[in-house]
Amino acid sequence: MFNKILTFIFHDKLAYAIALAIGIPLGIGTFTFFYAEGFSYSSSKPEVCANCHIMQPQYDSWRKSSHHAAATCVECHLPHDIIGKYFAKGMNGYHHSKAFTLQDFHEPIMIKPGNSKILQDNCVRCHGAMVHDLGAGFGPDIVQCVLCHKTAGHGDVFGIGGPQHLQKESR
Amino acid sequence: AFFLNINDRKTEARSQYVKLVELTETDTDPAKWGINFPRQYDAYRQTAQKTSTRFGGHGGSEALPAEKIERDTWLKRAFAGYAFSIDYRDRRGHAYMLIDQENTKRLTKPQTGSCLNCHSSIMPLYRELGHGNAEAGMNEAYKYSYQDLNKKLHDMGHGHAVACIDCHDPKTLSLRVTRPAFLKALRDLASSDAPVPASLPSIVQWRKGPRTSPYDPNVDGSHQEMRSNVCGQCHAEYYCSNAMPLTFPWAKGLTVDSMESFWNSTKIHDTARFFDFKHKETGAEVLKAQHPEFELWNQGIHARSGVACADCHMPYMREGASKISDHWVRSPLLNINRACQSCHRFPEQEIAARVDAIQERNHQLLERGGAALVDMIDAIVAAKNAGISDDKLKPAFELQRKAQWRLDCIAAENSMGFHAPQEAARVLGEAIDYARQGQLIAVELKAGLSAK
Amino acid sequence: AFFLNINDRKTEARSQYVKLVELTETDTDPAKWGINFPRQYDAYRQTAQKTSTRFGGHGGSEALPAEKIERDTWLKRAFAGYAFSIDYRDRRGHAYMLIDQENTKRLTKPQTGSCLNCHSSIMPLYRELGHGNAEAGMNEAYKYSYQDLNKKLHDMGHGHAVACIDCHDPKTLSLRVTRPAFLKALRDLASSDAPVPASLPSIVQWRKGPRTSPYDPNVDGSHQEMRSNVCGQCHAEYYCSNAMPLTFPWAKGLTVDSMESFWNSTKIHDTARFFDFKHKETGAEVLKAQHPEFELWNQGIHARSGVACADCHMPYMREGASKISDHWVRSPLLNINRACQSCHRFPEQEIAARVDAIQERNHQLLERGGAALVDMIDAIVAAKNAGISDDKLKPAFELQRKAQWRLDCIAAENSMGFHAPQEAARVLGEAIDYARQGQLIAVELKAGLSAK
Ligand code: HEC
Ligand code: HEC
Ligand code: HEC
Ligand code: HEC
Ligand code: HEC
Ligand code: HEC
Ligand code: HEC
Ligand code: HEC
Ligand code: HEC
Ligand code: HEC
Ligand code: HEC
Ligand code: HEC
Ligand code: HEC
Ligand code: HEC
Ligand SMILES: [Ca+2]
Ligand SMILES: [Ca+2]
Repeated sequence: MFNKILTFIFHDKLAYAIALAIGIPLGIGTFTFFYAEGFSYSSSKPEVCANCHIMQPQYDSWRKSSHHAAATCVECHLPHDIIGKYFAKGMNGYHHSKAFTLQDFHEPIMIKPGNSKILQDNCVRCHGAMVHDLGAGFGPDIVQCVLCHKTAGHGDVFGIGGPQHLQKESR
Repeated sequence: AFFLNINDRKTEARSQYVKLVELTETDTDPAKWGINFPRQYDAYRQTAQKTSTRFGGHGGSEALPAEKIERDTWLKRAFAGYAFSIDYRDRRGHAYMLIDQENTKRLTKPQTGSCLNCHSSIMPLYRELGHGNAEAGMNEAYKYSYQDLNKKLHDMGHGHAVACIDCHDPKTLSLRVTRPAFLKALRDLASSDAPVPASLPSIVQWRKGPRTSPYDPNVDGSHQEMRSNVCGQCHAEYYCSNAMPLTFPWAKGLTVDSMESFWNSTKIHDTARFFDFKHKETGAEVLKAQHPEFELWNQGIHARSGVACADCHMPYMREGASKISDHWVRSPLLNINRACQSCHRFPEQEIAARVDAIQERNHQLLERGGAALVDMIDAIVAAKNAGISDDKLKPAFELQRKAQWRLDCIAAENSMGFHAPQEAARVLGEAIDYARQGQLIAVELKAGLSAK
Repeated sequence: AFFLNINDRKTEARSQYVKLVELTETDTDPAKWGINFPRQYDAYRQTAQKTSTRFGGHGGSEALPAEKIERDTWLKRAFAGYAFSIDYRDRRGHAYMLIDQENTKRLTKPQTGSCLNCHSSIMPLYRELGHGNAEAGMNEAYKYSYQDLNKKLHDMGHGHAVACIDCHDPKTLSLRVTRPAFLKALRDLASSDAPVPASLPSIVQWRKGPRTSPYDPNVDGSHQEMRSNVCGQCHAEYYCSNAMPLTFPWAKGLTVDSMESFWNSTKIHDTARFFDFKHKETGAEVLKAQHPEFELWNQGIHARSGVACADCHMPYMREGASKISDHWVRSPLLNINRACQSCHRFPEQEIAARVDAIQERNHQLLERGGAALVDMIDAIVAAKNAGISDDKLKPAFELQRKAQWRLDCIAAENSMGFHAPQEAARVLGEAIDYARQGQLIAVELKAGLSAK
C-alpha cells in the first residue's frame, strides 16, 4: 500500500500536496468530490467513467473487449484495498478533472506509470491462480501482462482510423 | 477510438456541417468548400507553411526549396543530360505544387501538358478535352505543350493546387479517386495475374468475382483502401512526355523489379525499348524513377497491416467532441502523438528515435550506392575514351540501367526508407552490386581483358 | 499494494510446487529437477525431436543434420583452410548440443576445452578449475584440449547439454546468467561509454548510479532482460581457442561494426592483429562470425520494444489451470499462435507470410553476397597466379576481411534476417560493396593498372 502512495507522490507531487490540503479550490474540488464520491456507491458502473466524453473511446472499446462481461473499469484501474482505492480516486479524480477542465492533457491519452502498476496488480488479483508460476518467483518486476495482453481491456490498439478489415479478420 | 468505425465518423462529420453553399463538379476552388467546411479548409491552407525535418520537408528558403542535386552531387552525375540535372529540389507543401511546377527550370526543356495531372485541379479540363470523358481527355492532354495546357487551365479558372474536389465527391463528400492514369493502372493490374499489392485486398475479391465490370477502386475499394488511393494517384512512379499518355508501370505489380520489367517490355517511338533518357556521359539508355511512395509503402509492414497514408499524414484530431482529419498534410514527424501514438504507445522521443535509426541506415546505404554509381560512370567513360566500342560496352550499359533504376527508386522515394525499411535496403544492395559489376566490366574491357 | 502482492506471490510460487527433492548447485542432471517440475522437464526433453522449417531447424536425417557447406557452396570457399570447411551443419535442438559437438569433424583439428562453455552444463567444472571461482576456472579451461576437459566433465558426472541449473537458481528458481564470458563482456560494455544495447536499459540505470560494484545482470538486470540474457550467454559471437580465454567482442557495442573494431584492436599471439584464420586460397587474415543472435536481435524492433527471446522461443502455454513456459525451445514458426499471436492478432498464415517475405528478401541478398565473395576470391587468386605480390594485394585482403565478416555475421546468424530485417540487409549491402571493391583491386592489379 505505502508503495503505491509513494508512486503517486512520485508521479505528481503537486497533486499529492493539493489532495492532502483538503481545502481544495472549489471548482476542481467539487469536480474531484463528484468524481471520487460518484464511484464510492456505484463503483462498478463504467457509465460513470464515460460521463466524460473523453473516456468514450475506452468505454466503447471495453464493451467490445474480452472483459466486458468479466471486469469493469474500476476493477482494472483502481486499487482494491480500501485506502488505496480512495487515495487513487482522489489522485486520478483530481488529475483527470484538472486535465479535463484545462484540456491540457496529452493525446492520445496514455496510461501513466502509477496507474500501470495498479492495472498490473489487478490482472494478478484476478488471474493470480493461473499465473503464479510466471517469473518463477523472480521478484517485483515480473513481466508486465500488457506486454502481451494489451488487448485485454480494450481490444486491439489499432488507433483511430486504423485497419478496419484486419480488426474483423483478427477476431 | 480503437474500434469507433470510420463510417460512423463520416456520417457524424457530414451531418455536422451546415450546408451554406451548393458544391458541384466544377467547384475546384477550395475557398468555396471552405464555407461549408472551415476547419478542413483552415488546415488545408497550412500546407503553405515551411516545414522541415532531418530528411523531410525542405531545406532552403521559403522562396525556393534547396536543390537536391547540389546537396547530393551524385544525383547530378546520374541525371546528366536530363531535365532533372538542371533543377531538382526538395518537395514542399501541397499549396505550392502548381507554382513550383510552373517555376521549375526543367520547363526550359519542352514538357507536356500531362505534367499538370498531379499538380493542379485538372479534372474539369480533362472532361472538356475528352468531351465529357476524363480518360479520353487525359489521352489528349499529352499532345499539348505544358505552357498551352496550363494557360487553358488558368483561363477556365481551375488553376488551383490539389483541391477538395480531387479527393471528395462534392455531393456526398465521400473519398474518391479521380485521376484516369491511376484508375487505368489498377484496372490493368487487377485483370492481370500479377501478385495483388498488400494495400488492395479488394482486388482479391474482384478477381474471385464475375469480372463483368472492370475493377474500379471507387466502386470495389474499401473505405480504408481509399484513404491511401487518394494519395497514390499522384505519389507514384510515372512516365509523362509528348510521346505517350501519362503512364503508371503497374500492370505486372508494384515492386521495383516488376515495374522495371514493365518498362523493359514497353515500346517508345514505336520501335525502341522504352527509356527515359540517354545518359550524357555514357550513352546508356536509362530509366528515371519518380516518388514511388505508393509502391514502396506497399512493400512495407504498414500497408500489410492496413495502415493508410492518411492514418499517418492526415491523422484524426479531436476538435471538441468530434474528430476530424488533419488536412495539413505533412511529415508525421511534426505530429508524432496523433500520427503514431494512436497505435504505438511509446514515448514520442522513442518513436522519433526509431524513425531516425531506420532513416540513418537507409541514408548510409544510399550514399554508398551513389558512390558506386559514380565509380561506374567514371569507369565506363574511361573505357570509351580508351576507344572501347559501345557495342562491347553494352553489358555495362545494361548494368548502369539496372543500378540507376534501383538507386533512384529509393532516392526519389520521399520517406528515406521508412515506408519499407528492409525492402529499401534490399533494393539498394542490388543497386550497389550492379553498379560495381558495371564498373568491373568497363575496367576489364579497358584493360583488354575479355569481360567474363 | 503491488510490491507486497508480488512478495506474497513469491513465497506462494515457491511453496506452490511439491518439493520432492532438494536441488543444489551440483545438480546438473535435468532428470532430478524433473521430479519437482515434471511439466517443464517433459517439454525440455522434446528438444530431441527433429523439427524443420524453411530456414530453421535442420534438414538431413535424425542421425546427422544436413551439411550447410554442401548446400551453400560459397561457404566452403569462404572458410577454406578453416575447420568450418571440414564440417559445418544445421543446428538442432538443445538435447543434441553436446553430442553434436563431440561428433563434429571440426575436432579433427585441435580444439580447446572452452568449446564446452556453451555445449554442456559446465559450471561445477569451472568452479573446480578455479578453486571455487567460476571466472578463474574459465580462464583455465582454454588451456586444456577439448578431449581432456570433456573427459573431466563426464567423469564428474556433468556430461549434460544445457540444463535447468544453467538458467535457474536451484533454490529460488529465479532466472540467472551463469557463464563468465557473458558476464565479463557486459561488465566491460557497461563500464565503457559505448552505446547501450536496446535490450539492456538496466545498463543506463547502472551508469547513472555510483558504480561502486561492477555491472552484473543477475543483480542489476530486470526480469524481462533476464528472459533474453539466459540465451545471450550462448547465442552470441565469440572467439575460443587455446590462444586466449573464451571472449565475446562487446566492449565497444553489439553492432557488426563495433564488434569488428573490437577484433581489429585485439592482439593475438601477443603481437599480431587478431584474426580467426588465414584464408587458404588468398592468404588474407580473416574473421569468423558465429551465431550472433543476441547481437542482431538487439538491432531489431523487437528488442527495442522489450520483446525477449523467451517470449518467442519459450512462449507461455496453458497447462490445465495454470500457465507455464514452453521449455521445448524451438523455432517460433512451429508455434505461431502462442509465440506471435498474443501480440500480433493477425491470422496465422498472415504471420507466417510476413516472416517468409522477410526471410526471402534476406536470403536473396545473402546469395548475392556469396556470389560476390566468390568472384573476389577468384580475382585475388588470379592476381596471385599472375605474380602480384601480397604486399600489393594488401588492400584487397583488407576488403576480403571486411566483406567476409559482414557476410558471415548474417549467414551464421540463425533467423535468416528476421531478428533485425533492415539492419541485416544493410550489413549485406556493405558486404557486397566491399567484396566487389576487393575484386576490382585484384582485377586492376592483374591488368597492371594502378589500383586507385
Ligand atoms: C472528469 C472527466 C473524467 C472522468 C469522469 C474519468 N476520466 Fe479518466 N481521464 C480523463 C482525462 C482528461 C484523462 C487524461 C489525463 C492525462 O492523460 O493527463 C484521463 C485519463 C485516464 C487514464 C490514463 C491516464 C492515467 O492517468 O494513467 C485512465 C486509466 C483513466 N482515465 C481511467 C478512468 C476511469 C477508470 C474512470 C472511471 C472510474 C475515469 N477515467 C473517469 C477524464 C476523466
Ligand atoms: C475483475 C477480475 C478481472 C480482472 C481485473 C482482469 N481479468 Fe482477465 N479475465 C477475467 C475473467 C472472469 C476472464 C474470463 C472471461 C472470458 O473468458 O470471456 C478473463 C479472461 C482473460 C483472458 C483470456 C481472454 C483474452 O482476452 O484472451 C486474458 C488473456 C486475461 N483475462 C488477461 C487479463 C489481463 C492482462 C488483465 C489486466 C490488464 C486482466 N485480465 C484483468 C477476470 C479479470
Ligand atoms: C535455456 C534456459 C532455460 C533452461 C535450460 C531451463 N529453463 Fe526453466 N525457464 C526459463 C525461462 C526463460 C523461464 C521463464 C521465466 C520467467 O518468465 O520468469 C523459465 C521458467 C521456468 C519455471 C517457472 C514456471 C514457468 O514454466 O514459467 C520452472 C518451474 C522452470 N523454468 C523449470 C525448469 C526445469 C525443470 C528445467 C530443466 C528441465 C528448466 N527450467 C530449464 C529458461 C530455462
Ligand atoms: C510474453 C507474453 C505474455 C505475458 C507477458 C503474459 N502472458 Fe498471459 N498468455 C500468453 C500466451 C501466449 C497465452 C496463451 C497460452 C495458450 O494458449 O496456451 C496466455 C494466456 C493467458 C491466460 C489464459 C487465456 C485463455 O485463453 O483463457 C490468462 C488469463 C493470462 N494469460 C493472463 C496473464 C497475466 C495476468 C499476465 C501477467 C502476470 C500475463 N498473462 C502475462 C502470453 C503472455
Ligand atoms: C480487463 C481490464 C480492463 C478494463 C475492464 C478496462 N481497462 Fe482500461 N486499460 C486496460 C489496459 C490493459 C490498458 C492499456 C494499458 C497499457 O497500454 O499499458 C488500458 C488503458 C486505459 C486507458 C489509457 C489510455 C489508453 O487507451 O490506453 C484509459 C483512459 C482506460 N483504460 C479507461 C478505461 C475505462 C473508462 C474503462 C471502462 C469503460 C476501462 N478502461 C476498462 C485494461 C482495462
Ligand atoms: C506508418 C506511417 C506512414 C504511412 C502509412 C505512410 N507514411 Fe509517408 N512518411 C511517414 C514518415 C515517418 C515519413 C518520414 C518523414 C520525414 O522524414 O520527415 C514519411 C514521408 C513521406 C513523404 C515525404 C514527407 C516530407 O515531409 O518530405 C511523403 C510525400 C509521403 N510520406 C507520402 C506517403 C504516401 C503517399 C503514403 C501512402 C501511399 C504514405 N506516405 C504512407 C510515415 C508514413
Ligand atoms: C493531385 C496530386 C496529389 C495528391 C492527390 C496528393 N499529393 Fe501530396 N504532393 C503532391 C505534390 C505535387 C507535392 C509537391 C509539392 C511541391 O513540392 O511543390 C506533394 C507533396 C506532399 C508532401 C510533402 C509535404 C511537405 O511539406 O514537404 C506530403 C507529405 C504529401 N504530399 C503527402 C500526400 C498524402 C498523404 C496524400 C493523400 C492524402 C497526398 N499527398 C495527395 C501531389 C499530390
Ligand atoms: C504522377 C503524378 C505526377 C506527375 C505526372 C508529375 N508530378 Fe511533379 N511531383 C509529383 C509529386 C507527388 C511530387 C512531390 C514528391 C517529390 O517531390 O518527389 C512532385 C514534385 C514536383 C516538383 C517539386 C520537387 C522537384 O522535383 O523539384 C516539381 C518542380 C515537379 N514535380 C514538376 C513536374 C513536372 C515538370 C512534371 C512533368 C514532366 C511533373 N512534375 C509531373 C507528382 C507528379
Ligand atoms: C489529398 C486528398 C484530400 C484533399 C485534397 C482534401 N481532403 Fe478532405 N479528406 C481526405 C481524407 C483522406 C479524409 C478522411 C476520410 C475518412 O477517413 O473518412 C478526408 C475527410 C474530410 C472530411 C470528413 C471529416 C474529417 O475531417 O474526417 C471533410 C469534411 C473534408 N475532408 C473536407 C475537405 C475540404 C473542405 C477540402 C479542401 C479544403 C478537402 N477535404 C481536401 C482527403 C482529402
Ligand atoms: C493505424 C495503426 C498504425 C499507425 C498510425 C502507425 N503504425 Fe507503425 N505499425 C503498425 C503495425 C500494425 C505495425 C506492424 C507490427 C505489428 O503488427 O505490431 C507497425 C510497425 C511499425 C514499426 C516496426 C516496423 C518497421 O518498419 O521497422 C515501426 C518502426 C513503426 N511502426 C513506426 C511508426 C511510426 C513512426 C508511425 C507514425 C509516423 C507509425 N508507425 C504509425 C501500426 C501503426
Ligand atoms: C519476435 C520474436 C523473436 C524474438 C524476440 C527472438 N527470435 Fe529467434 N527467431 C524468431 C523467428 C521467427 C525465427 C525464424 C525461425 C525459422 O526460420 O524457422 C527465429 C530463429 C532463431 C533461431 C534459429 C531457430 C531454428 O529453428 O533454426 C535461433 C537459434 C534464435 N532465433 C535464437 C534467438 C535468440 C537467442 C533470441 C534473443 C537474443 C531470439 N531468437 C529472439 C523469432 C524471434
Ligand atoms: C548453454 C548454451 C545455450 C543456452 C543457454 C541456450 N542455447 Fe540455444 N542452442 C545452443 C546450442 C549449442 C544449440 C545447437 C545444438 C545443436 O545443433 O546440436 C542451440 C540451438 C538452439 C535453437 C535451434 C533449435 C532447433 O530445433 O534447431 C534454438 C531455437 C535455440 N537454441 C534458442 C535458444 C533460446 C531461446 C535460449 C534461451 C531461452 C537458448 N537457446 C539458450 C546453446 C544454448
Ligand atoms: C559462445 C557459445 C559457444 C561456443 C563457445 C561454442 N559454441 Fe558451438 N554452438 C553454439 C550455438 C548457440 C550453436 C547453435 C547455433 C548454430 O548452430 O549456429 C552451436 C552449434 C554448434 C554445432 C552444430 C552446428 C554446426 O556448426 O555444425 C557444432 C558442431 C558446434 N557448435 C561445435 C562447437 C565447437 C567445436 C566449439 C569450439 C571451437 C564450439 N561449438 C564453441 C554456441 C557455442
Ligand atoms: C511480446 C510482444 C510480441 C511478440 C511475442 C512478437 N512481437 Fe512482433 N512486434 C512486436 C512489437 C511491439 C513490434 C514493433 C511494432 C509495434 O510497435 O507495434 C513488432 C513488430 C513486428 C514486425 C514488423 C517489424 C519487422 O521486423 O518487419 C513483424 C514482421 C513481427 N513483429 C513479427 C512477429 C513474429 C513472426 C512473431 C513471433 C515469432 C512476433 N512478431 C512476436 C511485439 C511482439
Ligand atoms: Ca519514371
Ligand atoms: Ca567469432
